[in-house]
Amino acid sequence: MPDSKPLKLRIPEPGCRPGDQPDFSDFVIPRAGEARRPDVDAPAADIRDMAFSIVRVINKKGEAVGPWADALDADALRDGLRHMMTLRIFDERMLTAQRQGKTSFYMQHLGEEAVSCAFRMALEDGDMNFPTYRQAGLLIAGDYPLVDMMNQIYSNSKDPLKGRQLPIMYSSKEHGFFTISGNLGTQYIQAVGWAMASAIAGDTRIASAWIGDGATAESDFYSAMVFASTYNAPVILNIVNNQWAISTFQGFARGNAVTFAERGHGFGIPSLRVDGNDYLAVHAVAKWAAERARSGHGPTLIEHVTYRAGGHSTSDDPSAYRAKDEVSAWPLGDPIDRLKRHLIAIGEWSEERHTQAQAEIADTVRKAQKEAEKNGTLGSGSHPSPSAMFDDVYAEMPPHLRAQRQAGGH
Amino acid sequence: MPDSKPLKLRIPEPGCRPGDQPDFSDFVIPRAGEARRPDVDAPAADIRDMAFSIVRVINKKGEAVGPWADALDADALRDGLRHMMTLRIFDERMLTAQRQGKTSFYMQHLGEEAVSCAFRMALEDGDMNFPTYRQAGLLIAGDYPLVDMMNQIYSNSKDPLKGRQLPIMYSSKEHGFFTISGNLGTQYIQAVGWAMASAIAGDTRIASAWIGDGATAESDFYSAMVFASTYNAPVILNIVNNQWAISTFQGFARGNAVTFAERGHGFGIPSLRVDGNDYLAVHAVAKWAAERARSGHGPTLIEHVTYRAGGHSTSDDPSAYRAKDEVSAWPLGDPIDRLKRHLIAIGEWSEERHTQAQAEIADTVRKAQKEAEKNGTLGSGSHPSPSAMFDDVYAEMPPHLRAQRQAGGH
Amino acid sequence: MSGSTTRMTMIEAIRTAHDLAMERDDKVVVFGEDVGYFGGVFRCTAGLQKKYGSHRCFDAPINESGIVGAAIGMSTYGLKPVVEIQFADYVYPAYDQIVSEAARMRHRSGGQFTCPMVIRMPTGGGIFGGQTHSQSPEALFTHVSGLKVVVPSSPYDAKGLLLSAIDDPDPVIFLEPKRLYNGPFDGHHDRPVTPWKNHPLGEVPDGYETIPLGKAAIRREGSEVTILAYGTMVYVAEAAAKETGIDAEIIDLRTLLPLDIEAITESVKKTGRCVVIHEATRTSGFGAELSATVQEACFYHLEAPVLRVTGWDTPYPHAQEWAYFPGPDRVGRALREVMED
Amino acid sequence: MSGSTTRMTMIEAIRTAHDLAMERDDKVVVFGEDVGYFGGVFRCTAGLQKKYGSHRCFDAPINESGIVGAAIGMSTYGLKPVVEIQFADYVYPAYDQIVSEAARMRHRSGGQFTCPMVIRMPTGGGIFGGQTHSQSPEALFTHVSGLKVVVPSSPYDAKGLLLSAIDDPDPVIFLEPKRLYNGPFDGHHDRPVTPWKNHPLGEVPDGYETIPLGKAAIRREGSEVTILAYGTMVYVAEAAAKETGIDAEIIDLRTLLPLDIEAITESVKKTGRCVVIHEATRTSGFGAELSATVQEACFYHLEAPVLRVTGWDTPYPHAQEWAYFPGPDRVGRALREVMED
Ligand SMILES: Cc1ncc(C[n+]2csc(CCOP(=O)(O)OP(=O)(O)O)c2C)c(N)n1
Ligand SMILES: Cc1ncc(C[n+]2csc(CCOP(=O)(O)OP(=O)(O)O)c2C)c(N)n1
Ligand SMILES: [Mg+2]
Ligand SMILES: [Mg+2]
Repeated sequence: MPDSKPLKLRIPEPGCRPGDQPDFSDFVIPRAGEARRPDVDAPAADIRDMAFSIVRVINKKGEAVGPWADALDADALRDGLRHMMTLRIFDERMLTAQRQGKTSFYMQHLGEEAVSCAFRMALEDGDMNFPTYRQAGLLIAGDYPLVDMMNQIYSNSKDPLKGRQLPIMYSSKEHGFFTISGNLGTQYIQAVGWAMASAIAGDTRIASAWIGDGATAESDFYSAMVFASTYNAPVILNIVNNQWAISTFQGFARGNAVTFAERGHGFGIPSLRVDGNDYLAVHAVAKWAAERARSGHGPTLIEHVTYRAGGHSTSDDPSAYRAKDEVSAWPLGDPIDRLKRHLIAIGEWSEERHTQAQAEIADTVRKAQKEAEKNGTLGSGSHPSPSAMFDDVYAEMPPHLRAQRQAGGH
Repeated sequence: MPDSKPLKLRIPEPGCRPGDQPDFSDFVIPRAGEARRPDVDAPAADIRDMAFSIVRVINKKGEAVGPWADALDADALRDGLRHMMTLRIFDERMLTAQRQGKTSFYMQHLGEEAVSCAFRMALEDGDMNFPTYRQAGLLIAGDYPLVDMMNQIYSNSKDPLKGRQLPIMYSSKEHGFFTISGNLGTQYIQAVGWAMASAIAGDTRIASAWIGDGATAESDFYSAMVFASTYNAPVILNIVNNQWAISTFQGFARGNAVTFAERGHGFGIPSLRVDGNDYLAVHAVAKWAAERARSGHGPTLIEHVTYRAGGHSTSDDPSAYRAKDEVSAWPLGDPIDRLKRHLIAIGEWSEERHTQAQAEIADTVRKAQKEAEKNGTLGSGSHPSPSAMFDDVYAEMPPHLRAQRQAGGH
Repeated sequence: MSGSTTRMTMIEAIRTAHDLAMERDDKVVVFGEDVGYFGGVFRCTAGLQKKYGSHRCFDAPINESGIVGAAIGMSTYGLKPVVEIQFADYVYPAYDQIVSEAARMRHRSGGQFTCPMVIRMPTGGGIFGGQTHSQSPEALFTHVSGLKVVVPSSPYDAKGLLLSAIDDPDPVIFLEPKRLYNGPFDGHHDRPVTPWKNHPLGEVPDGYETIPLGKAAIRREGSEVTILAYGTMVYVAEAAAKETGIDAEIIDLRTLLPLDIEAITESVKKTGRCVVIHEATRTSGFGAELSATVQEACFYHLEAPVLRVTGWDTPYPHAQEWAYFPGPDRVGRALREVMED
Repeated sequence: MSGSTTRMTMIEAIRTAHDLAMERDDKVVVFGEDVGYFGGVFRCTAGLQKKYGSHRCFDAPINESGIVGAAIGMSTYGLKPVVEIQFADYVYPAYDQIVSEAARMRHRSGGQFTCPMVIRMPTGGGIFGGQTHSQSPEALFTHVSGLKVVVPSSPYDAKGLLLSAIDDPDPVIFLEPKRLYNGPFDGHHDRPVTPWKNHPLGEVPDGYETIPLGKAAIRREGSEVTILAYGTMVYVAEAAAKETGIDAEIIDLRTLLPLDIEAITESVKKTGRCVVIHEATRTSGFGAELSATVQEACFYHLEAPVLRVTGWDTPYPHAQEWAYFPGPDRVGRALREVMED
């Protein structure tokens, strides 16, 4: 091909980097209330457009508008606000605890609180979530004790995971929260398998899978899509698109596609996007997807559009790779502010009540922390015994492990 | 959820099984000439419909019709016919050789000859194919010596792969034919990597990846789509949908999607389907995709719709899992018949010439076989030496391998 | 063996074990590539879909990590999946799910989530399958705590061990030496194979009789040297002992993880010599673990170094299959060598 | 060491090796998760994108098999990819591409297609990383013929070995003990770590100076016992020798595959005793291969069994990290034990 020009590799570039002015002007945001609400039995092909739109309910004035604005009464909304506020305060305290050497590591949810908190309220007890490390709202909204979360974070003597797991890698079967893996993506196909099992058993329980924008590139994401599509598994496939995967912007995982929800096309899986900073929208879409799954209509893919306002983890400093003002430029706002404004707009909340709630929650979290620290922290106090390391490798300890435990003097 | 009905697992079922009447009535086949021909720079979103249609050129009367009917003159068409006939006769003789114990294993192309033979003619020398085990037409149409193919199949003393590989797992760098892997799917992402390398190097050569309908379910297929999409790699992504993956019909890999080409949606990769039994259609679509890749428009996904008319391999007997008459009911006909009819229709061929060509080709293949058998077969005659097993594990043989070779007496 | 027995091949034994387990416990589900309607390319699951319905036995997309990942999810739900990987050579895509997930689930969740599941796969060479239908990847699993690894060598063992594996509360890798499916193979590829119906270990109890995991079997008592073997190599060991006339004690390990160290130690302390054999490549093969363990436990009883006879550190070749395969000659040479010392 | 040198950390040494290789050969390309703009979560590739452009050093989607698979394709094209797996714990999804493809490419294609590439990954524990930031998977690679496996233990070695790895015509697994990135660590976690700038092996030649693959280094000469170690454990061995006062010869293997059997044999024949140490789980760890090899080669020189001191057969725990880590105490105990015999 003498007349061909040399080929070139395309390397995706984010809108801005440190030093640049943040610019979200090519991020198309439909108005709240604009997205239609299809029937739960709508085939994937009929709702194709919804993978390119965003379901939004709370508008700029704080009103809940459109066909997805229905489900929750004022008590439920206040619960939701309390859950999100609890998660945010919990995060703050644990970040401090990590800095104080009380634990080795922490990951926060700043800006993403609505996603897991609202979602949890759309599920039934008995349903199973297969989360990543950034959905602790599923536990908090599900009334899992804060003390137990902290016990895990501190790897202390009351850690339900016996000191084995990295902080925040919670597990609670009882609360429908699958044991978090440090390996990205693995849980996604497991969720589909769990949902298949529920269908095989003739059960009514459904599964929810969780993954970040970056981790959608992992193969297990694909396995999950293939199996969910083929066996029509009763599972909700959630993608939390918080724009970043550590230092890598979402364009590397998304590639030439316009949205992550689009990935569902080509599997015949109904796929939609939701404003992840809009508690009402997340809840409504989750409810819809759960009803689909439970009534035999199979999987739904949901892209939660949100923004990771904090660092990736306590090991990360985002100022090295993203513009300082990107957080404030993010156009979907803050989930707590938005729900608060909505509650005030409908006359069910006030600045005073908010300040008071803030203080109460801070107190609750502080008390939980005190309680947890009685059981020790990673830095000091009591710990699970080394011998706990040898338990649960198998149901029954085989002779060679017993010998090793003895050799170790444990 | 007391009012929920028990969930059920959906297990896909093929249209027919042994004992059933084959029925392809819900297989929608557009008329030849019907599919439009987009510009090579058309964005994926603009040609979405083409993933649900089928590009077809040769109609029932043997005429070449529509916007994709242009490229080839009569000589090229006769070459194409000869390539396909050669492949079919080659297959027949090698199947017999396997039955005679001259080799351990064989895989044929019956009914799928057009796909690889036509495709090869749309590439340039220097382009690289990453094939599966069912694209020997790429070698035959690329004038790779039949004797070398047979030497490999026989694992004889002139086997270019030194007896190491399973029969038909050819490799020819010179002929743009990547070493076949026994592990399904692995080559797909490698093809994308090769294409990326060509782009990094500022080269003009492109890659073609090949995969079967069943193997699209493998994770490497997804990795390839993600990387091709993200880096806009100059690669043609071919899916050969021959309806079966050993005993498993294509519904298990495809799931709830309507076509395999659909998989390209959601990656922003232009995707289309082509009548894989129509030499002209395959050639035209391949040319179009190659031009796209070479002019910087990135990857194209092509689903070749065809039918595996034979058994999966010499280890397989399809009568155990598919209806006997499915082959004859297959509505897209036989690729050799169809091209022959077209050549006759345009006055460039005749039954007599066909019979004569048949005899000539059979003779050529027979002669090649005689030649190859001089070098031995797996069953008898000379073989690569056992010491060849120790070569090429590394560029330079490390001491431990040298010691092992000596211990083995080789 | 109590009660009635039937002569059968290893394939039939495996099928029967599935059948009994599925009948006994409707939590047992079976799936994999070509496993459902067709009954598997080696026919190990033939008839199960018909008998138990397509929700208990079904085909899967060709995606090994998906198969294992889905099975993990099912097992944490409470089912007992038994999945087939069509050839052991194709298990690598599932390696992450096995190692990072199935093997660690119980531990990392403090016992809340567990993976009672079996991953079956045909292993080993000797069928001219070339490098991708011949591998023996057992050492890649024995390095992974949390897994059990089982290799049966006969219809009798295959049935009893598979029943135990399905019943086990932890994930079990079940490696089936495909060269043994139809008869014991001693490495003399130029001689006809005895079918199982003429071999005592082809006699299989009809009922639900298990063989415990973690227990080796002594296939031949002997006084001069201990041979540690499993799968196909058990018969190669027998042939080598016979041909050399060396009075070898042959231990069929049956379970590689957890290993029956007691049986091994007892034998080596008695014989004072040990030869370890397997088909997999040598470096970091399971033979390394056996050799290391034996010399740690029996150092003062050893009269000769523990020798390994294994596949070479090369891919499994096609034409040179019999030069690769560690047959009775190579094993015999090692036996003579340790006897000289 | 000819010419000028600079004091640097292991991270800087790795970065410098990349830089020199990229400068020398424009076929060298570098990519992986967070490797491009940011320069890697451990900063090993910082500055390379800026210097060589985003087509030579770039970020990748989070898909390890994709990263390795694409690198394989690139290497068969003729480039020399150097890819980073963010933690060795995340290499398993790429295992199939490494084992079935990169390792076998040259052999199966009769030498037509080759995979000159390097797969780098931080390995080992000691940073409270829990089970998924602490693993040492080397034995899973040493079992695979066609691969080379390298573990540097200092800035000096890291630079020289990485240059050799990039220049090697075959695929190299390059395991970087992350606990050593900023200073040698001897397992005394309660004591401050010496930074590399105060350690002689932190002195690194500025030029393109390679260290050959396949050659071990003697870190301490001794007469009583040979310790075989690599990576972090080299410093643990030094501490244990010092604390027990036993005159150990410490061999830093540097390359595990191909192994420098000559250096090992020579030393063990001299000392008559051998202790093998590593951080990975014990069963089927690389220590098994070392132990088996030593007793095969030096049986008649051994006065005590070859002992292994390793991580336990459990996942790498978080809170119990120091009970898991085979520190100087455990190594010391083994040294005393072999000396008693
Ligand atoms: C298999 C695997 N590869 C790489 C990593 C390292 N890693 C941890 S988090 C992360 C980024 C994930 O980004 P995303 O999926 O977008 O989730 P987010 O952190 O934004 O919630 C990476 C690369 C890992 N944990 N597992
Ligand atoms: C990783 C892997 N898994 C399973 C197999 C076994 N296997 C070989 S061919 C085949 C069916 C492939 O079907 P398809 O992709 O449709 O290709 P076709 O044979 O129809 O051309 C299977 C399951 C394999 N070779 N590699
Ligand atoms: Mg993210
Ligand atoms: Mg097919």
